[in-house]
Amino acid sequence: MNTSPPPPSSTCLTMEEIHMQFGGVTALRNISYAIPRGIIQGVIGPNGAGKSTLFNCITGVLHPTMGRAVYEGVVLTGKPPHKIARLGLSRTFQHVALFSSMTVLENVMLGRHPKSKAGFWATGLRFPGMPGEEKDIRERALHFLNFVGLEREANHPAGSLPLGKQKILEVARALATEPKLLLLDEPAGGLNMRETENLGELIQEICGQGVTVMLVEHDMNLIMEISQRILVLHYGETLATGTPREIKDNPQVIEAYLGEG
Amino acid sequence: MSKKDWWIFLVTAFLIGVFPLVVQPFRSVSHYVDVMVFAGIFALVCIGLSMLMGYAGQISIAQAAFFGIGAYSSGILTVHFHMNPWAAMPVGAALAGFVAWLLGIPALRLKGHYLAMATLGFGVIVNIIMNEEVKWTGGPSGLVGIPGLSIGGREIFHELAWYYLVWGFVFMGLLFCFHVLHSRVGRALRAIHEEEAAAEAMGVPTARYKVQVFVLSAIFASIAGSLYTHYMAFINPSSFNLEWSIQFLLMVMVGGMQSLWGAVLGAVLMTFMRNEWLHVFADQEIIVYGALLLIVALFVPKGLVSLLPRLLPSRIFKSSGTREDES
Amino acid sequence: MLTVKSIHTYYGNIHALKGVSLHVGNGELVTLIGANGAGKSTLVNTICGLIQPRKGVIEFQGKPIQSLPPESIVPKGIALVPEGRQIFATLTVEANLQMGGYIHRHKREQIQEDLHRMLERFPILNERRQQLAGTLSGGEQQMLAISRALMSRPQLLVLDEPSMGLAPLITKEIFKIIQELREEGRTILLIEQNARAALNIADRGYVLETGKVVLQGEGTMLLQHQEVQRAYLGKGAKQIVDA
Amino acid sequence: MLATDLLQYTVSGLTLGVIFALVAIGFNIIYNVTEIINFAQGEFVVVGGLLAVFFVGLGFPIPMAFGASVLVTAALGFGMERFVIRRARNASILSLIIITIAMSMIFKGSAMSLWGKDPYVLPPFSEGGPIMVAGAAIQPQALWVLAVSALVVIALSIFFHRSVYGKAMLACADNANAARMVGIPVRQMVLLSFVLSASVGAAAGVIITPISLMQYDRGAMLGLKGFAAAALGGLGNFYGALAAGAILGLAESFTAGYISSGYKDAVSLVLLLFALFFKPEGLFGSSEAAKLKKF
Repeated sequence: MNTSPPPPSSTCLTMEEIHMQFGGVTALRNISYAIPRGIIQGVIGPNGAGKSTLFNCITGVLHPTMGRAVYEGVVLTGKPPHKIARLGLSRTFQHVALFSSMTVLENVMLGRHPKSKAGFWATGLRFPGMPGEEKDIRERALHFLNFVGLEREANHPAGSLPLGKQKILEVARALATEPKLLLLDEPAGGLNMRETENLGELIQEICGQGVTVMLVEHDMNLIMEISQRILVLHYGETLATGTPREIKDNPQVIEAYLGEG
Repeated sequence: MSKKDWWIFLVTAFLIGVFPLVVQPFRSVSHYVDVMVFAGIFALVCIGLSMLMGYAGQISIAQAAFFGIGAYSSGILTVHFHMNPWAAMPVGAALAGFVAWLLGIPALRLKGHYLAMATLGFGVIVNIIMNEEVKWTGGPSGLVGIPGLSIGGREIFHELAWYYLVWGFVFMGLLFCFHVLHSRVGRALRAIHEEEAAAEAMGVPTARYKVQVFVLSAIFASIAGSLYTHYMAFINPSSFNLEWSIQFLLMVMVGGMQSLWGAVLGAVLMTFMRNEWLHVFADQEIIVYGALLLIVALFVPKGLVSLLPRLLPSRIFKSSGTREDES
Repeated sequence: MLTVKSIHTYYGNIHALKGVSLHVGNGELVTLIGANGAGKSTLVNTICGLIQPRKGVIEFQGKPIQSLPPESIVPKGIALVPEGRQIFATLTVEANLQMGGYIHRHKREQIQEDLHRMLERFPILNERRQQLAGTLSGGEQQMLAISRALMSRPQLLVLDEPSMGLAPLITKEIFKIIQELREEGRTILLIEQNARAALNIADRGYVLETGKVVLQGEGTMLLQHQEVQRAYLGKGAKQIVDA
Repeated sequence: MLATDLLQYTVSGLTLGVIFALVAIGFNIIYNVTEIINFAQGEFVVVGGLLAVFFVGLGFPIPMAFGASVLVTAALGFGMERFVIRRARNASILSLIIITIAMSMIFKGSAMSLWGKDPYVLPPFSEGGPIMVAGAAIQPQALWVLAVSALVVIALSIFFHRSVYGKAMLACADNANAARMVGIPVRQMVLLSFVLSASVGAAAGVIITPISLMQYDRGAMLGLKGFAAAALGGLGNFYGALAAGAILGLAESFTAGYISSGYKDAVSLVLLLFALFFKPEGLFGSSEAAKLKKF
């Protein structure tokens, strides 16, 4: 379980001059950055800095106007999101995007999709092996529910959970795909202090299991406490990069957040 | 399938099984068996449409066309090529599935109104072809001389036999769909309906699933069409026009989109209405249909099945095939 | 002019505003600052009628407005420059401005006059007046959003995060415009994340944190206040000030 | 002979085309404000035509019958929005589709119970036999169709691009929340869009009835072809609708003349499918504007 600091060459994800334009508005301006394997990478920046746009460019929801994202040597840009997910990237959404009428367990079971095979004919005609696979999906899903501590809510409709638990459920669903890179988009948004602390522990635990985490967050306490490196975006550009300590002392960052003096 | 679903399945199968024994002794309702043969055929179409619309959330106003492709495939292959009806049926189903696949790849990239219009347009085109290719289809006056179905060398004449045959198909179709729904495929379909972006992000190839469930619905409609052809022994294009596509939509809506049982209930109810109860309205029939559709869409968007738990003492219908929440 | 008395607003089950009170006097520039998720935008939406508060009173010039829809609040004299600009992307710049003056549609001359004033004030908009508004850059869109709001000749101008997503130079320009508007004697409520810039030009300010006003006072006074930094940068913020 | 046929088909194609264009414009008006496709649009055309027949039967002169028919149909559009669509404000797109289909069935059924299943004809707007041009016979009514359509298109175009209310309707379509924030009453604009759209549909119905008769069940096909023109021209684009309508009308008329009259109805639909599949922003839809719209 113990992780040794990754050697500098072992990058998990590389962004190469990603540029995104919407009409006359430039949302991202030539973002280049490499995320080392096995760390918690924080991404911060004021509202509208382009954090979610960057996420969407990496996960295939948006196609950057220029530039590309490369994951473990594979170019992501141009691939549809479901193929990117199968490569081992999983994500949560800024605005909760659960399947709200499905149960908590079913939501996590859906996360097992890339790890199972049965199609229409196999499931409809109950091919041999199909029930076994279904059982396996259920067991693995329960395992991830246990991991995040939602096992008691397994049979509730996901939409009936309070927001804090919905956010955790999204993490569990993303984990169920067994990602090597997990992208979390403001997971602490709407959580109270205790929930946020628990979430921080959970994220560290996930990282401890060898998953690289890319974390967009507004909660400064959380991000400063758990991330090893931070990327600061501002008006679509890279403003600063470094360790939490360096970022805290960076006058430009202070200025971006509090405004110019 | 969950325990509840099994119970409903068995109870329904039992009710369907004894239905003829109950109505046949009474002259005034003995022809209900015949009505129920049609209801079963339409139920088969509706089960497929429910998979597409209720679960995967994709609209189609072209089901009558696939119903017709099955019907005319069976008709043409048996009349012009003297093929065995049982062999013609899967050929029709394959053809309908193939056409749905060809249409579905571009069409299912569209959403909402655009998809509705594209399927509507396709349905009308198919109907025009049925009317125009007189050499094969007999044109507007129809195709005659279609043989019946036979089992073990004996043709099925008795409508009771037809009744059990058709409803046998319905229950097989239901079983197939229930298995699909309670699996990773079913979850993926429901996920596409609720949050397509999230489903895609979890590795569900949403485009492929949408096309596949469209093909499935076309195959169901086509098999129903084949059964219809052999039962009627005569077909003409007016049974497969736009009005019928809307009828299927209506059946699924009235019964309840998010439930396979709703599809069956809607098909049975609407078939009886059409054949038995709405005749009093004569020419105003279509207004009644329109009003019914409007009332259901406005006030009972989850269909009659959603009202059943309130009527029945047990909560048996709750969460069986019915989904709790719908947007 | 505007008085908000202990309003409570809910988003579904989320208690977003927990008894917020504030007031804006005639001719004042009041700013409302706070980190993301503090409830700033909820407050704006509540004042402008997009959401109804569950409890509390909002008075504008002595009359309650908390139960009115937005289209009835605009004619009373409140104009909003919404968060994320929300210009009519598929309409031309000129049409956007004309729509800003919708409530004065029967006074053609006034609209023409105002339109010319806006185009004079922002020459870049004049250059692009026949272009579709969606093709403008972020800063230009912000200028358009501000001038569209001014077209209704409001007594109170509400600006929701006008600096959002804009480069520092452009942010500076926007703030210069806000300052000019204030010097013209307009009453302004400015909602900002960019606390320093906002407090620098404001008469008074309120600091919002998790749905409550935690601090209020004169702009320059708040600027010195350590709590303001805490509200933004979390509990580690002291180090920053020390550093 | 060849040239004469060509001219003849061209004229009848264009006449047909502008009717499609008017139906398409009806779709566009409602779509522009609400992003709803009104499946009952074809029924407005049928009702408009049949109402004109009714008023002429009462002894109204043609212009008055025209006006009365448009007014009554506009009232139907008003009622449809006010009492049905407005109730479904929070409905899903699927429900909205079903609801407008249901409305089309109700209109169609009502037309059938009021007028029966027979086709009706209106006298042409002006007296006199066909005008002979290079051997081709042109009905004077065809000229009326072209003239009235041109008038409607010009009037609507001025309304949407010059008048405050027209622009306000476009603003609602662009961003309803922002429209409310500048004081535009969005609900009234939606209501206005249904009224306008019904009126345009009715006008199309009245001018076409003297040429091609009117019957209770023609709504679906007229609606589909009108939608084909709207989609081909780029949804929301009036001039695009006009051009696309003309293309479809010509295609249909030439197919009927040179290939097979049975397949003439299929031509527009095939073109519709091609437009939807390969160029959903339409032939004439500005791709720049389409990018700015949220699809």
